[in-house]
Amino acid sequence: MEIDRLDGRTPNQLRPLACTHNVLNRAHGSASWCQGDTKVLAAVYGPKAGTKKNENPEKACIEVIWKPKTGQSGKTEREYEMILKRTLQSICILTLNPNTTTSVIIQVVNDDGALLPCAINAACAALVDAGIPLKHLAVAICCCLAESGYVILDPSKLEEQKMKAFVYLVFPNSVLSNLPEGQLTVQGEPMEHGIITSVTQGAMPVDDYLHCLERGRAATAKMSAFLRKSLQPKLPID
Amino acid sequence: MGLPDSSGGLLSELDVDAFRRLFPLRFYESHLAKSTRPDGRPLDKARDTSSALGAVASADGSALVKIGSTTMLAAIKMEVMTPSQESPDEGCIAIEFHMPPICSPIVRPGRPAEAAPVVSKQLSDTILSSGMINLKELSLISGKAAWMVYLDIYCLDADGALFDAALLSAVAAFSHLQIPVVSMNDEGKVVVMSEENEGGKEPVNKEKRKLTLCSIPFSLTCILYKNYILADPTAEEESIMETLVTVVLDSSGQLVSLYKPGGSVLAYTSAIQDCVALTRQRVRELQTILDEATAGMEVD
Amino acid sequence: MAGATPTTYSPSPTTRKTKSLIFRNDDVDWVRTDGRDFHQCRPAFFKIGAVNAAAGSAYAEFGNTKVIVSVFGPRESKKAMLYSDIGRLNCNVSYTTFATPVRGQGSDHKEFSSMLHKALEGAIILETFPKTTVDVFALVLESGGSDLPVVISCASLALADAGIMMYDLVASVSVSCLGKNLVIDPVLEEESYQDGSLMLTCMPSRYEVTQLTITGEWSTPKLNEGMQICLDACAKLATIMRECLKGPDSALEE
Amino acid sequence: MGNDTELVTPGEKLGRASEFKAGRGAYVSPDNLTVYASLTGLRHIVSPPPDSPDQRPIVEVTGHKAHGAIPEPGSIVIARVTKVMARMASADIMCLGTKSVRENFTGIIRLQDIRATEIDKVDMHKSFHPGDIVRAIVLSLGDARAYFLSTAKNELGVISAQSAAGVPMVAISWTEMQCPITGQIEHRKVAKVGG
Repeated sequence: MEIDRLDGRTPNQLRPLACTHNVLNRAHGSASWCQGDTKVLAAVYGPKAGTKKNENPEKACIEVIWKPKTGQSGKTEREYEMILKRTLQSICILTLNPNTTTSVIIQVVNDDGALLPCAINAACAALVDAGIPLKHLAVAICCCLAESGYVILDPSKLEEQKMKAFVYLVFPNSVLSNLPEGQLTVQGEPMEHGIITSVTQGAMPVDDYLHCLERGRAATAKMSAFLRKSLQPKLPID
Repeated sequence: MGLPDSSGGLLSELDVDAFRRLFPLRFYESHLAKSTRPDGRPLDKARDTSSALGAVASADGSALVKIGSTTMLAAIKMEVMTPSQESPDEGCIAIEFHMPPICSPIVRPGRPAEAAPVVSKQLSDTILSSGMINLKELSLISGKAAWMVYLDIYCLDADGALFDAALLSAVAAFSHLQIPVVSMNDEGKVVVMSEENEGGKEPVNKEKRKLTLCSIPFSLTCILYKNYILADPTAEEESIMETLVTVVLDSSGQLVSLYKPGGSVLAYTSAIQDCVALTRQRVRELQTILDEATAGMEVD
Repeated sequence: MAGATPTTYSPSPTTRKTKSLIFRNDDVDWVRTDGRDFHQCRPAFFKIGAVNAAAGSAYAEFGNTKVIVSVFGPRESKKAMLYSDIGRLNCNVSYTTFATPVRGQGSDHKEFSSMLHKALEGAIILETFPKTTVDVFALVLESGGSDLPVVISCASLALADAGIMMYDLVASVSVSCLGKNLVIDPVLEEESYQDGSLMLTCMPSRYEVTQLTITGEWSTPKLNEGMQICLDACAKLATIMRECLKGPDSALEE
Repeated sequence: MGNDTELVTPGEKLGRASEFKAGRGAYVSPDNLTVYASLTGLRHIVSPPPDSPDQRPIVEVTGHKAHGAIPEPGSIVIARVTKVMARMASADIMCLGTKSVRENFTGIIRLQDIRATEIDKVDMHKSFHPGDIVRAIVLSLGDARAYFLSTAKNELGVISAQSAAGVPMVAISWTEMQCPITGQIEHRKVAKVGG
């Protein structure tokens, strides 16, 4: 049985993606990322040396500051900051700039569902724009589960509220490589199938979660192609 | 001879605890290779867990929970509120997780632990989305008065797996909760019935002294390190091998949360399934521990 | 769930019972709510080593008053501190939100923090840990009256458990003045009706007072009586504390 | 001399000052009359060294976990270098002697305290790198921020370091360490092992 989506999308269809980088002059790197009406701005400052607090002689340090659209930061923002920080730490090559701090500032412009995945995508694009050394990119997606176990991707705010559960997933982007295929698998699965981050809300059968994983992976392949394309240097005619 | 030795010779002079401090990963790897952990546990075994109900006399429900040396004290205080217009027949639950300076050398007064608000949020999300508590049971007088449940969880000793211990203490405190019998006084305020102020008033919640807890959530946190999975990590293990996965299952086997906030190790489907299987096993252990604690209370 | 929390109130009766109902000023024969004699303390229970994450710790339970104290250090002093040839003591006392009959904010208790500092400072041999700081953090789990004296005694046990060198243990007891009577180790209710209070902290085996706090109006003979009662009670309390340190929980090496 | 079965706690009398000298875990009261315990532990009496002019036996309190050790002048420490600047390096003290400390203490090694000889030729960046494990001696309590450390002895200096490739290097001379994988040689103030 199918569920009609309010905006007429098919279950697997993502909202239109838009990514612009270098949108801020004073930041070392920045990007804005839109998925439909959800829009997030990310700015990166750093790596800066000598901000004593969290410095580590062996690793670069990343700090994330989450600015909500309106009002004060609360527990939700603290949690998002922590998830984002740990997600970004896992894709950055931290050993290259020890004793430094890189700040990532997230400004929510508009929230129409899948906010955290959208922010992760924005932060990732901004890190590339700032030239921070990365192991690979991260691609984030939201899967929503209906009562019947039906999965829809990239929900709007209204869909998020109506559904019984949702899952935020972050995967590495698919790797373009000249190596034979076999080199890039881990435990029989391609590297890009490994989960960097998973956050869920609402109870669901375990099998439905595994189903979300499959659908999420399929969708992130498309998104990583988009991300790669949008990060390529623009031709002057653009 | 004049030339310095290789570093191996020098390090062998160190005490075990000094070596552990200086080269924590090498120390752990030598244990993991033997499928064991420094505290003697197999990789998939959780620490000894205990739960005692009714630890706080001034609260309406309370529990003291220990997982290894991680200790949590949870207490519930019931207050009265006017329900919102959108849901006139529902009460509310406010959950706060505290890390006072006594619990860990990294927490200082006036400089709260970074983890505390995150665990608070995680607990609220888990408890509210698990459907364990029907908020309608917290209604007193439709549209007029409902219970506001303040659940405060204090970490008294922090040694890893804070969320798991906090969730268990929260669940235990709810199972110990005894709702006070109240009545409406002349000023329209809800007050506790006692011998002195009864005054012939009818109690408004005679039958609702206990909450019905359905599908109780239980959790297990695991560390992913290389191909190893370590259940119920200590604080030291969490700080050395930083990829954590927390799985929450309810008593009927539904997945309430699968939480993996980043970390350098990627989780593949097989690892996820292993963590879920370990959690299934742990849910049964925790259910038994909780049942024993409640049974112990009924005997008294 | 809406972002803002609605205003709530506790259904427990907050209006105080009239004082005369419990303590009749001129009646010498009233009975304390827990049936104790005026000069009898609540049974004291101590346990050391309650918090593994700390260098030393202790738990104390006097009736419904329950506190935990953790000691950290000696460790590096905060960066902003000036150099010091002797060690520093840093104290903090806070309450849980459910410690009091009506849910509180669970905030720091600044006044108790500084009083705890003053009560302990004189008993610690600060010269043995130059430049570094010993942190003493207390959490009142449940407030049942005489909170500060219980915190102080418990803190001195935690310091002993941490192996911090001290001239002596520190024991503390308070008395409330209710009309003509002095009642020792008052519970919350008695404290709320007291006309005056006296808290004495001492090093029992050296018979030295480290802190004396008096509120309300006291005649000299009353004051002497109050101090003597406290000194006697402190000596007894110290015996219980020493037994705890020598008990099976003590951290003696094999 | 035996008598080590009696358990004492801080403030308990150990004996008269005229008969005993206060040892570890004990102190003499200000009036010079009584020896008291300052720690929990076993009362223990030891004979004074035969050449000591004071022939009173020493009473001490032993067996209790004393508080965590703190650095004092003359202690040998093991520290991890955190930052290398032109004139000094800062390091976290992680072990005192062969025992680990619960929480780190900050130390600094100044340029003039790295080597005993040819002090003017020492280059900070050719001596230490962030992340190196060094053995050092505490020179003094230092200033408000850090203990002053020295590596100006043969047996002091870097005892473990990682190469740029991320593997532990092997010492090949007093001033050089080599990466076993890449063969690259890096400069350090290397500590001599054994004796």
